[in-house]
Amino acid sequence: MSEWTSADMMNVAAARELLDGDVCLVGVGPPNLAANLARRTHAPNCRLVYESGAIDAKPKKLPLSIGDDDLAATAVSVVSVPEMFNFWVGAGRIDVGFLGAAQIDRFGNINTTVIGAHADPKVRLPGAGGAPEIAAAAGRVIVIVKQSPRTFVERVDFISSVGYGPTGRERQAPGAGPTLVITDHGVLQPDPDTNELTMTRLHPGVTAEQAIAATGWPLKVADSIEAVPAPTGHELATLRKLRDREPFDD
Amino acid sequence: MSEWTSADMMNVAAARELLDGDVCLVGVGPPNLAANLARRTHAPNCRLVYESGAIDAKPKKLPLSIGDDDLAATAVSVVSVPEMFNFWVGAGRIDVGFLGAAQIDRFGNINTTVIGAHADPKVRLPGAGGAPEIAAAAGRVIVIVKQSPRTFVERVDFISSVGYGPTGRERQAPGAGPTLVITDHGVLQPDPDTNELTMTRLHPGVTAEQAIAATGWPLKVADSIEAVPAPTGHELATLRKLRDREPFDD
Amino acid sequence: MPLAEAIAAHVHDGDTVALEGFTHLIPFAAAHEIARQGRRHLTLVRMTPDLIYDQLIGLGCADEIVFSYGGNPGVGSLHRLRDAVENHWPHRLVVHEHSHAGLANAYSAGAARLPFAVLRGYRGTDLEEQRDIISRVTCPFTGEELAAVKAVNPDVAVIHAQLADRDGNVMLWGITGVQREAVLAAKRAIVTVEEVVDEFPERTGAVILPNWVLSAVSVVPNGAWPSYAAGYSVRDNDFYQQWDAVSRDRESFLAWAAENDLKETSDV
Amino acid sequence: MPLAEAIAAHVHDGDTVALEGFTHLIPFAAAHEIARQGRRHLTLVRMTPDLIYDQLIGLGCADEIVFSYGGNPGVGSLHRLRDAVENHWPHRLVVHEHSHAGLANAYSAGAARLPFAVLRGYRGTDLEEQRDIISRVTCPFTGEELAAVKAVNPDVAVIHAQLADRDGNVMLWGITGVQREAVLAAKRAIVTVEEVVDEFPERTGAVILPNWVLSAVSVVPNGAWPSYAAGYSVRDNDFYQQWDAVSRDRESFLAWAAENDLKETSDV
Repeated sequence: MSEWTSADMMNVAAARELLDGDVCLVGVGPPNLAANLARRTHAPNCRLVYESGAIDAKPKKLPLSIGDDDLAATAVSVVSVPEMFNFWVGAGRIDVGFLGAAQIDRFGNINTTVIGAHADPKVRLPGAGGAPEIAAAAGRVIVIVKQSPRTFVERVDFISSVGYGPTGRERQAPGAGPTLVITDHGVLQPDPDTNELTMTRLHPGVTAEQAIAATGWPLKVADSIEAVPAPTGHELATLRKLRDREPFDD
Repeated sequence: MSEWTSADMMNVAAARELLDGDVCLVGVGPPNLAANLARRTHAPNCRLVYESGAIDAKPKKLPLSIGDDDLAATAVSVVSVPEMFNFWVGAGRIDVGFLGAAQIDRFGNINTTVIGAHADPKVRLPGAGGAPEIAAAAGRVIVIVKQSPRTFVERVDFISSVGYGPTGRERQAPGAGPTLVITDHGVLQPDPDTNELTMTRLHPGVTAEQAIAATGWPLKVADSIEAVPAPTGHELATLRKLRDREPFDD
Repeated sequence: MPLAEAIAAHVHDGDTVALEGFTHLIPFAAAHEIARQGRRHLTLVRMTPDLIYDQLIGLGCADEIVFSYGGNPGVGSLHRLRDAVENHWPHRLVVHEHSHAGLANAYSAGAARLPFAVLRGYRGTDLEEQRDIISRVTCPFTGEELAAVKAVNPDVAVIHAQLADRDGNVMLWGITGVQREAVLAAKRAIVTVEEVVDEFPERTGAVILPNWVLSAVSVVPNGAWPSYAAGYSVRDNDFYQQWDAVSRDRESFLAWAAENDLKETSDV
Repeated sequence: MPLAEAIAAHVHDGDTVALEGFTHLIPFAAAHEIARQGRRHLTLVRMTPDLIYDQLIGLGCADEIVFSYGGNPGVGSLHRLRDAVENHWPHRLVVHEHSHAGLANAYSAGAARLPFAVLRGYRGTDLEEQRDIISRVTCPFTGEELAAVKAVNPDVAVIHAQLADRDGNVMLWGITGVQREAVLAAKRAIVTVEEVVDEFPERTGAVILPNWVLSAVSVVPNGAWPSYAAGYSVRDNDFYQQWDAVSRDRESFLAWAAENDLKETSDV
């Protein structure tokens, strides 16, 4: 068996959530890795859509960015950015949106904009990009983010992309919202009644206590916690091949 | 000298109004003939735009319709119909719009929709097509229409495309409106003060009395009426070649 | 999928149907199949009704029409459309009427699943009196008043294209009109194509529609006859000219329909 | 037209400038020429500021920025952008911030000369607090409330493309982002191209911009370095990685600027 890190486990767990045939909006970073891993393992017919305009792209190796030539060259169709957001994302044609976060609160609201005040921030983060509309309109949203008290906060400084709203009750959007938050510790899911993110699965070797310690609010843990299977050899080999940007033959 | 009809004179007079370099929105019928005649005579660099999406088309022979293959094949760019109307017509990128009319009133308002009530018309005409927005947004509008009391009416049954409004004072649009109405009798222009269409030019052999008799309102005739020069041999030969759909060599 | 199956599966009585193709790639074969199957009470949406809707209206398939220019392009009137509106033959036809800019934007709004679109248009025209489909909105930044059109979301869109690939993706080029917007605005979409290829050629200005936004793709060579299909056939202008005479008279129209196996479906 | 002349003629101090290219075909050479000519007090508009605006901001060219995602894609932060916003170095930078959907629609509205655009977006986010650029409108047909964004109409748009023809028409392909909308939204437009050809090749997905919507076309091979130019060059990823270190520190940034003949223009 190969060795693996908690980041590997996070990416593998995220990849597993993509179903074969899903239309998946892929962003930069871990989402890019997870979506391509899914396509190269159990979900060969998932359709990768990049907000740069590439629809059903079949990259031969992991794209460096959403502007990679490989995306346009292998896509079924390449559309303009306005068309992507109006006719594809906004129109609800995305089954799954993968998002990252700099901060996330207990109701799945995401901050990627600023720490501090917007007009005069302590830390200027990259900004929202395509996330607000993906968060609103995708059939389901999967957040991939490492768990730490600095990231998992009681209240985000700025809502860049809405989860279930400040008290969990304000979501007004066509999609189901952040149905899964996949971390390096395990998986959180919104409570069916309150929408509060609750730890429902733990990665191998991670305890509930560790997850609680990595969370900036009093984390609820499900009564029956699921154990996440460790990455398989095939998953790890594929993940490494992607990370090394080796081309696949196809 | 060749013989020519009053319809020939109308088309030639319309063609002459197109300046070299003008961006011209071309519709079916006489506008198509006039615009192509201009391009084949004095305005070789005018840019023909068809609402079907062809920008700067250079048809080798007269297009049968705005869907002719030749238009797409010879255009600098072909855009979708929404883009044509939003980014080109609506945005004010058209210098000259040629329009036809089933009825036109003394303030240049055009009816191509119905005679009678809209819900239960006596005569159902084709409808507005691209004209309302061309009439509003083109830098100047040239109406080409044969003059008769049935067509030149005191009040149109339905305003499909606005000229200067019901009393000549209601126009709220970026373009200058119908600056010229070219008929088989001559040319009408809006009075600078009242916007009432006034006969300012007469085609060879046409008298002011004839024009007045062909108009359904008490037609004003300019104090100094201009005589329109007869079609030249070159204009007539080119017009016939277009009408016979003979290809030009270029 | 054979065209007859595609129409049977996806076009139902009472549906709102958009057969699009702006003067080029008009899906005539699919329209005839709709008539052949006797579909009724349709709301027909199309920027330029053309001969294709003149035929369906004359056959009694349509109760309502949404359009922006209803002529026989380069020839004259659509006599069946006129007979339906002016004389209610074969029955009454309810008219919802736009400008091209308005209907194009209504499709675009539909494709984006927005309830309306904003445009510079209609101001000063009597088309604005149709307040159920044309209204106004005020810009929240400048206070300027602009036209608004209600989105169009057909139950089914039908288009003709040049090519499909083996996966059922579709490519069309030349004048591509409003077909992409119509397909994306519709709940279901049927495409007839000239042929199937292993790989799409490079084509500037081509529109590609991914298979997963399409319900059925049928190979129907010449499916746009008598209109154009760039790269395959030009308009059969004689047919367009002759249609004027054929359609002018109810009896000659019905004789044409019988010859072409198209039944008159109105019960009025 | 030589690039230096094009910039001198069309980019002025105080202008609102949009250098577009969504991760691909980023007009770096044109940006450097703007810096070289010492332009100041610019309002920079761009969906993804990327290294190109990190450089202009660090050099003090910009007073304001309009954007939707400001990271070094695949690498991390834009340190000059952060230093300007967090520490006002070299001077204060006013931020106007959209989502991608919002800014893309703001350009589209600008290209249509509409004062605003409607979209499904922003609902529930704090971005909505910027009421001067993000507001709401109510659908006149359904009563639904939707987001509205103020149109963006730059004084000048600058893009890089693959080809121009001898008439000065421009062709770009691959990921074409929001370049067409940015050019059509702007009062003036400058294009740098890889090369000039007699005739454009067939290219699926290509955008063609007619010469009469462009103010200047300059031949600048490799004008998008270190970003991608599909068919010509791939991203110089080493540069993107190294930029993180170069830009992290004011002195190393100024040293890089001096080496590249780019003057710091701030007087603060």
